[in-house]
Formats: sequence, structure tokens, C-alpha cells
Amino acid sequence: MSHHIVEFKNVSFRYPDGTDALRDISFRITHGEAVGIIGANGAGKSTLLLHMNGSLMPTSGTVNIGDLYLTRQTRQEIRRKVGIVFQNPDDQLFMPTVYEDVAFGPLNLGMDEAAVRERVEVALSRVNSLELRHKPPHYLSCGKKSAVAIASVMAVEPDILAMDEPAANLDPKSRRLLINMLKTFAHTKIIASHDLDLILDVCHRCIVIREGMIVADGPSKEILSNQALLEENNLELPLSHQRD
Amino acid sequence: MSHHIVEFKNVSFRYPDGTDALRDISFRITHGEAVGIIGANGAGKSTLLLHMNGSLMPTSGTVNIGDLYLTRQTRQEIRRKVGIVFQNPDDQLFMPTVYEDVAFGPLNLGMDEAAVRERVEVALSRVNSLELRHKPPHYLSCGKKSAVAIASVMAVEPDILAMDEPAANLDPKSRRLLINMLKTFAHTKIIASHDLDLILDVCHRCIVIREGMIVADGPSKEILSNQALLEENNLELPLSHQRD
Amino acid sequence: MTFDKEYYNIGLLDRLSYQNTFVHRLDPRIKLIATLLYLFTVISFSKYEVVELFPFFLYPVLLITLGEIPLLFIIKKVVLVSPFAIFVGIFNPFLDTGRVVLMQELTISAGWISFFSILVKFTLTVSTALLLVTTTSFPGVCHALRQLGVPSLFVSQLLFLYRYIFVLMEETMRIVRARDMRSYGRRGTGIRIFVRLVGILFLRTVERAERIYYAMLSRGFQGDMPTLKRFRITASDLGFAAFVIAFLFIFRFYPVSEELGRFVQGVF
Amino acid sequence: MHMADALLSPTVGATMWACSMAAIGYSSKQLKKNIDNKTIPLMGVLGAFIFAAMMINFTIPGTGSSGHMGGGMILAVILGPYAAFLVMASVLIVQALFFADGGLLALGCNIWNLGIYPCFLAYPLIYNPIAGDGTSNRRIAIASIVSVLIALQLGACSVVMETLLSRKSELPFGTFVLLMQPIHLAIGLVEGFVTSGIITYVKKARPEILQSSSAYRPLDASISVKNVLVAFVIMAVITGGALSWFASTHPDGLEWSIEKVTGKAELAGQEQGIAHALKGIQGKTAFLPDYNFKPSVQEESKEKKSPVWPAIDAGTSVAGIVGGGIVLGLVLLIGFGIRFFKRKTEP
Ligand SMILES: Nc1ncnc2c1ncn2[C@@H]1O[C@H](COP(=O)(O)OP(=O)(O)OP(=O)(O)O)[C@@H](O)[C@H]1O
Ligand SMILES: Nc1ncnc2c1ncn2[C@@H]1O[C@H](COP(=O)(O)OP(=O)(O)OP(=O)(O)O)[C@@H](O)[C@H]1O
Ligand SMILES: [Mg+2]
Ligand SMILES: [Mg+2]
Repeated sequence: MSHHIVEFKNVSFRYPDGTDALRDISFRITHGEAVGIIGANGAGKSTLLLHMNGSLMPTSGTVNIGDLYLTRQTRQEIRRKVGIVFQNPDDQLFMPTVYEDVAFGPLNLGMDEAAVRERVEVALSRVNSLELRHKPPHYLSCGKKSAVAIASVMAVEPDILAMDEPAANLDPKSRRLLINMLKTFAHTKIIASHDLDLILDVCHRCIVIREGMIVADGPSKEILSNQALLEENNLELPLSHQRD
Repeated sequence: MSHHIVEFKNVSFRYPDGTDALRDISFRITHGEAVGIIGANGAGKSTLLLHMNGSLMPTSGTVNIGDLYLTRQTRQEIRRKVGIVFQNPDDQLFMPTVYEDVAFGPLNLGMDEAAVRERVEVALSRVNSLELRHKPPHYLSCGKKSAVAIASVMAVEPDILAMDEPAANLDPKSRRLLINMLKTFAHTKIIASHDLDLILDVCHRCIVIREGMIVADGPSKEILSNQALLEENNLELPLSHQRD
Repeated sequence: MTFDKEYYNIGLLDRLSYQNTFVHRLDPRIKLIATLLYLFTVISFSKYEVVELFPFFLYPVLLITLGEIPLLFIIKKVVLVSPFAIFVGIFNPFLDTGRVVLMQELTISAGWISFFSILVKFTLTVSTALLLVTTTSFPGVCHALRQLGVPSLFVSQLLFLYRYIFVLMEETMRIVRARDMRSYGRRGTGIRIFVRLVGILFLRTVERAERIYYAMLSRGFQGDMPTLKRFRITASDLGFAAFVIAFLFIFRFYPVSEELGRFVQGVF
Repeated sequence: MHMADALLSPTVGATMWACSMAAIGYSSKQLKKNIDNKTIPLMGVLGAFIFAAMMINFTIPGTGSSGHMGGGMILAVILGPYAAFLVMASVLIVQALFFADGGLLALGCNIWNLGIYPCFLAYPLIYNPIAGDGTSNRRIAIASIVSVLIALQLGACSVVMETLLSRKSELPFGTFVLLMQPIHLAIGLVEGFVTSGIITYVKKARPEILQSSSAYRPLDASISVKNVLVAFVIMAVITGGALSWFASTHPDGLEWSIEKVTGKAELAGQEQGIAHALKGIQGKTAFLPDYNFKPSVQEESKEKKSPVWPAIDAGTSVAGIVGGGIVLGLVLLIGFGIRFFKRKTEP
């Protein structure tokens, strides 16, 4: 299916203050792949993800999602296909109750109430949080907030799921639950994270960026065992591969 | 030296909204110890740290720092002895430049300019950030912000250093630098974190809390290899001890 | 520690509003309108009427008991905000010196009566307003506003305001703690530092708004906040409305206290 | 200072409510025409920011109270007047609900006093001309302080007017003004200083925020000085009309304050307006035949400056006191009764 392809061609991006956050990025992710994006603080990971659904538009270069070029016109359609889960669940859960939050996407798609209810319930069940639906997000624990944030993106049933640092601040058990949940999703997955163990667990492929440029792209197993490469990029071997 | 002792006796704390965050906590940390505080999300780790310098006052029970009981009167004095580095460095760096930020504490202690300059330079050198002193903190990378936040607390030369989740959001290299830095401090150190590998690296002793109560207190090596105990507390073996 | 206290107070209020009692289940629109009518009725009494106001205590008392709201909490809040009303009213006894006969020999100045009337009104209005938010979730109030015709743009941003109060207060509390920790009672709490803190908080807020906007875009936001229809007026809503209207009408126009007093006097 | 419900008369409360709601409706409409989608979340989050910032404890010399850091001017500079006004209104609503600061009926007054003046008067007429293109820090500082001061003085003045027109307080106009204005002068200086500090700080750290907010400038430009003045004249006429309407229907209101100010008593007829209307209603409710409608009686006697108030015999007062006591007792009894019953049924 060419549907679920993500293709960046020579994408550059400069923030209005002059920071060159992405420089000439090109890659192609095909259907069903799980890809990790890794790199030092400030390398450009979050900026990259924001380009996948046109939250930011490239300064130059093109982004293709499935058969669509990313333009201001196609942006809305692309947003149905690509769901992004951002780093801080508080920024993502902006509606006053969990239910309304998860319903936000489906309602924007113009679905009717009954269909929306169904979507919301399915999405919340998948992350084991159905019983929270009438709570306001500020009463949820960290782990639950992350789970609901994921549900709120899943409710739109995107073909491609992009996540930014999904496990930060989670306790180890919640992190493990998250990893298991991610493994069960059949979606194309793109995950930016410093948690190399998580990347190793979930992603087959790995893209390393440094100062807005791709410096490596290949199977996770190889990249995450290449100590020299990792160290050049402010990274290190996944902890589970380190022995004292 | 009885100076650097931290002793909690039957400390309980209830947030005014009724949440019992700490229940009957007792422990004693002696001079030069490095103690990890671990537990699930919401177990009460941050609340516990906030008691160490009277940011929160116990609802019942007593906190002793060195020879001082924590009261509203002794609180200011205790704050010179106990420096706390909070989870998010952005919350801590509020002055226009790194220099002024690190100087904030010493100046408030009433030190003269020359002494302050000396303190600031020493503190910044210890975290390898002397060259940043004229930059505004806003523009630093995550890792550097953490380092400066630590320096700003170190500049007061506290006897006891408490840290809440010091490595969250750091890339692996910055995290490693932080660990090495922590290892070189001769202070009494108390670190609350989900990063069990960091705890294992830095702390000899480990306190596990669950729902505001201490459920285990002992050498890190033992506790962090006790799989049953860890799993009961939403934790798991440190990643470096896990093999796939 | 005042910051912490304020913060927790809001938290508690908010938490109470998510209880599940008869009062909490009533339709927010009805509660909102009932509250407004009640307030309007209370302040429509003239400044020399005091005992006529007493029956109106029944409404907050009913809400407190049926809604399982801690009485002490409400009383504390009322006392906390009373200074301005007291400040404005306290001059009445000295300025309005007309004498009032209470009993045969006992007279006081009329100003005391109007002052007392202000206090009673104050207690009634403040506690009823508090009881509205402790028995109706804030989103409920907002949805009621929208259905009552308040512009949806206004309501949407009001909902955002509610959602992020908690997040930003948490954040502010951490910043304030960090400042206090290194101030050593030296009042590093001066106004210059305050400006810095607020400036930083402001920037972070704007950045947060940007992130929220991206999150909204990613879920198909095109400018209109979607809403769910959710309220249906039930029999208990209608019953409540009828009760409130009858209550207000009777006690506004019939001097219950005085008649009762007469009656009792007649008996003895 | 926030106006409180208990000090309001229904007429003043309702008039101000109507004015403020109209302003909210109008601003929403204007904003909707020009809105950038980004603005809605930004407005909401900035509202929360104003709230959080208000709670940072630093004490204003001379006043014990929190001295509401209004924040209206910062909002106007960042968001433009319409959006800023809506945010201020929301902040005040939340304050009224969550802090019982002010009250629900007084909300109209408070939105007017703390929202309209900074956003629609002080910002376009004072801040903008003084600050100019916003490149000079000194001009920003002067503009902030002057505009905040004036907005606050207008607000304080309105609190005084609203209180006096409501006739619940006996404070003479002059005294009240003398009590209120200096406090607000102090608060205004502090707030103006803070406002200018924040604007210059933002200008330095993230200049594009202020620039992007000048994307809203088309709105500002459309609010030319002339338009604002015209709008204010219209509002003044409407308000004046409303006030004189209720002054005639509710004679004690305006005249009373005039009397206090000028020292002369000018009495008008008593049997009019609301009191009259209520009396009519009461006359039709047959089950209260000999109830003597009190407000008019009392106020009448009051205005005649009769030494002994009121024209009710002592027996009536006693009946009132006894009855009041019994009513309160009954209310409490009902409360405890329900509680007791509930405890029993829900073990
Ligand atoms: N809104 C912005 N305006 C200007 N520059 C920005 C903005 N956001 C990010 N940058 C800059 O762009 C670069 C890339 O930032 P980005 O947030 O994408 O990095 P990241 O890889 O996600 O880092 P982290 O691991 O810390 O999350 C950095 O140099 C950063 O300072
Ligand atoms: N400001 C607050 N008001 C009310 N309850 C609070 C507040 N802060 C924390 N709590 C509650 O107190 C308990 C302990 O919270 P605390 O933040 O200390 O946990 P923690 O162990 O630090 O969690 P985490 O790992 O997520 O940082 C939790 O149940 C939490 O919900
Ligand atoms: Mg990032
Ligand atoms: Mg914590």
C-alpha cells in the first residue's frame, strides 16, 4: 500500500528566529515500519515530527504522505492519516474531560455522536482507560495521561502514528506497559526518543540526526550497537547492552 | 559530623485537598551517604524531598537536619544546609544570565561581591559550564540547563544535596556526564528518580516508597535486584541488569 | 505558603464539583439560572431588611447537605473574602444614626441594621456562588453558558482557561518554591525578581500555547471547537426549578419571619 | 478592588450586567471576523497565566490585600483589545466562581471596571500613542505606568459610583473616593512597573511574540482614536440613560448620592418604580392582606431624617427578631435533619 508511506525529500526548516533546525533531510518510511528517531538534545527530532502533518511547513523540500504532497491545501487530509503524540501529555489533553478530549478528533472529522462515542470507547479501551472517561485530565497520574493522550490520537484511526518522547517521566512499569501497547499496534510508527532501550524494543529501524542532518539510517540492531557512532551523537549503548 | 544528618521521624503529610501523600515516614541518613528514593508515579517522592528544606511542613512528625528541628523559624537556616534541585531546570533558572542566577543564592546570603564571584566560578567550573556564564539560561540546551541548575544550588555550598529526577529529558551523553558529576560530590546526596540505572550507579542505599509509606530501605544492590519487591512497586530491574 | 493554600483551595473546590449527588446531577443550566435568580432576589431587599433575609439561608443549607459539601470549607471561604464588604459597610453604623426601637427601651442606630443586612446578604450571595461551582463542574457551567447563548468563542477559551489553570499553577508553584528556596527569608521576593518570574512564566505560557495549538491541529482542528450535546432536562430538574421559583416567590413577598414571630407571641 | 454582590442594588447590577454582556458579545463578534486559529488556545492559556501570576506572593507596600494584578494591559498589548477584553472577562468569571471574589451579579460591574477601561480606553488612547512603535524601553515604561494608572483609577472610581448608586453603603462620596483612589494609585504604580517589565522582557527574549501580535494590529488600527471616542460617547449616553431611568424609578439612588455630595436634600415622590410595582404585585396576592410593604416605608422615614426609625412599633420589631430566630433555627434543623437521615440511610 503506497498509502502509508512517509517520504521526506531534501527538507530544510528554519525557525523564524533564524535557527536552522532541519537541513536537507531525506528518507522514506514504508507501510508498517517502526522507525526510531534519535539524536542529542536540540538535534531536531521534535521539529522533524512536526513536519509530518504540516504543523510546521518545510522552508524548502517536499514531504509526501501516501499519495499526497504536503501543502496548505492537503494538510487537513494528511492530518487524518498521521497522528502525532507530543512529548508533554498536558499540552495534548486540552479539553476539560477525558471523554471530550478523545472525542475532539472524531468530532472534527464530522462524525455523528453515536459513531464518535463508539470511537472514543474503542480507543480508551485499547489503552485500558475506559473508566477514566468522565474525569478531568488534571486528576490523572502521569502514566494515565500518556495513555489517554495516545488514545486521543488513536481515536482518529490514523494510518501513521508519530510519537515524541512517549516514556519520559513514566515509572518503569508504566513504561513497560506502554512498550507492550506500542508493540501491538499494526500502524506505521515513528518514535523520537532518548530512551534507546525503548527504541530497540519497538523499532526495527533507526534514524540518527545531528544538528538537523541525518547522519545514519539503518537497522536498529546495527546502529544501536555502533558505539562510535552513538558517542559522536551524544548517545550511548542502550542500557540493557551495557555491562558493568 | 552530626551536621549532615537528615532524620525523619514519623512524618506524615496531607495536602490541603485531603491527599495523604506521606504516612508515618521514618529514616535517618548520615553524613556522606548517597541515597536513592524510588517508587511508582505518585508514590510521594517529590513530596518527601520538599520536606527536606521546609518547602512543605509535615502535618505530623518531625524532620531533623543536623542539630536543627525543622520549624518555620529554622526553615531559613535549614535552606542553607539543604539544597534541592527540582525536576525541571526551567523552573529554577529565573535570572537574566547564568551568572546572575548562580549568584542569586550567595547574594541573598549577604555575601560580598568578591566572595560571590568566587563561589559562582567554583560552582560553574564544577559542572563544566564556566564558559556559559554570560548567556541567558533560556537559550541553553537541556543538558546545560540541568548543569547550571545544579551549580546554582551548589553555589550556596549546602551540606546536603537533594535532587528530584535529575536526568529526565537528558540525552544519554548528558545523563552520563551528570552521573559522573554526581559521583565526584562528597556531599550527602538524596536522589529521587525512576532511572534505576542512575540510582544503582550513584547511590549505595535505596529507599522504596509506596503510597506514602516506606516499604523497603537497604543497600541498592540488594533492593535493585529483588525482582519481586520491585514489581510490587511498579518498578523493574535496572535495564543494565536485564538481558533479552 | 499563601500560594500553596490558594492553589489547594481551587483544587478542593474543583474536586467537590465532580461528586455524584442529587444536586450534582441536576442540569447545569437550571442550577445557573436558579443561582442568578436567587442572588437577584436576595439583593433586591432594601438595606434595612434583615430578618426577612433569614429564610433564604434554607437554599444554601439544602445545597450543602444534599450536595455533601463541607460546611466549614464554605464558611472559611466566606470569611476569607469578607474584608471589602466589611470595609464598605462598617461606616454605616456611624453615618446613619437614625434610632431604631428594638424593644421597649432598647434602641440602636439604623446603620447597624443596614450593616448587618450587608453582612447577611454577603454571606448568602458568596456562599451560593461557591455552592454553584462546588455542585456543578466548571465545564458544566461553561456548556450551560454556551447553550444559554454566550458566544462559543468566548466559552471555548474559558474552557481552555479552566483546563490550564491547574497546569500553570503547578508550574508557578514550582518556580515560586525555587525562588523561596534560595532567598533565605531575605525577600528575594522583591518586585524585580517578581517581574522576572512573571516574564519567564509568560514566555513559557506562550510556548505552551504553541504546543497546544500543534496538538489541536494534529487532531483536525480547523477553527471551530466541536461540542457534544449532552444535557437533557429530567423530571428532577423540573422539580428543582419549580421548588426554587416557589421558594423565592414566597420568601420574597411574604414576611415569614415576622408572621412567625407574631404567631409565637400570640401563643404565649 | 472587586465589587461585591452584597453592596449592589438590583438595578445597578442588572445595568452593568447588560453592558458587560453586550461588550462580550460585540468583542466576540469582532474577534471572530479576524481571528487566527491560534488565538483561541493562546487566549485561554494566557488567562490561566494571568491567574497564576496573580498568585505569586510579593507584597505591595501599604496594602495587605493581594492587590489584583489586573493584567489587562499586558493582554491588550499581546492580544489586541478585543481578545484581551474577553480574556479579562473570563479571568473575572473564574475569580468570581472559584474565589468568590466579587460575586456573580457584581460580575457585570467587575468586567466593566477591570476589563473595559484597560482594553478599550487606556490601551488605544494612552498606551499606544505613548509607546509608539515599541522600540524604546523608556516609552514602553512610561506608557505602561500611565495607562495602567489611569485604567485603575477609572475602575476604582466606578466601584465608588456603583456602590453609591446602589445605596447600600452610607459612605459619603468624598470619603469613599479618598479611601479608594490612593490605594489604587499604589497598586497602579506597581502594576504599571510590572507590566512594563514584562513587556520589555518579552521584547528582549522573544521579540517575534510582540511582532506576531502586531499581526493583530489591523484590529488596533481599526480602533482609531475617533472611533473609540465615539463609542465611549455612545456608551456614556446609554449608561447615563439607564442610570437616569433607574434614578427616576428608584428615586433614592442617584439623588441620595447627590444629596450626600452637595449636602442638599432634594426629595422626589416615593410611590414609584420598583417599590410601587412590587406593591402592586403584593396587592394582588390576596393571602398577604395586611402586610405593610417595608422598603418604601423605611426609606421614606429615612429620607425625612426622622430621628426615630422606623415607623413600625416595637411590637413589630420584636416579632421580626423572634421570628427571624425561629426561622434560622428551623433552617439549621432541616440541614442537620437531612444530614442525619442521609447518614442513616447510607451506612
Ligand atoms: N520555537 C522555536 N523557535 C526557535 N528555535 C527553536 C524552536 N524550537 C526549537 N528550536 C531550536 O531548533 C533546534 C531543534 O530543536 P528540537 O526541539 O527539534 O530538538 P529535539 O531534538 O527535539 O531536542 P530534545 O531532545 O531536547 O527534545 C534546537 O536548536 C532548538 O533550540
Ligand atoms: N499539589 C498537590 N495537591 C494535591 N495532591 C498532590 C499534589 N502534589 C502531589 N499530590 C499527590 O500526592 C501524591 C504524591 O505525589 P508526588 O508528586 O510526591 O509523587 P512522586 O512520587 O513524586 O510521583 P512522580 O514519580 O510522578 O513524580 C500523589 O498521589 C499526588 O497525586
Ligand atoms: Mg524534542
Ligand atoms: Mg515527582
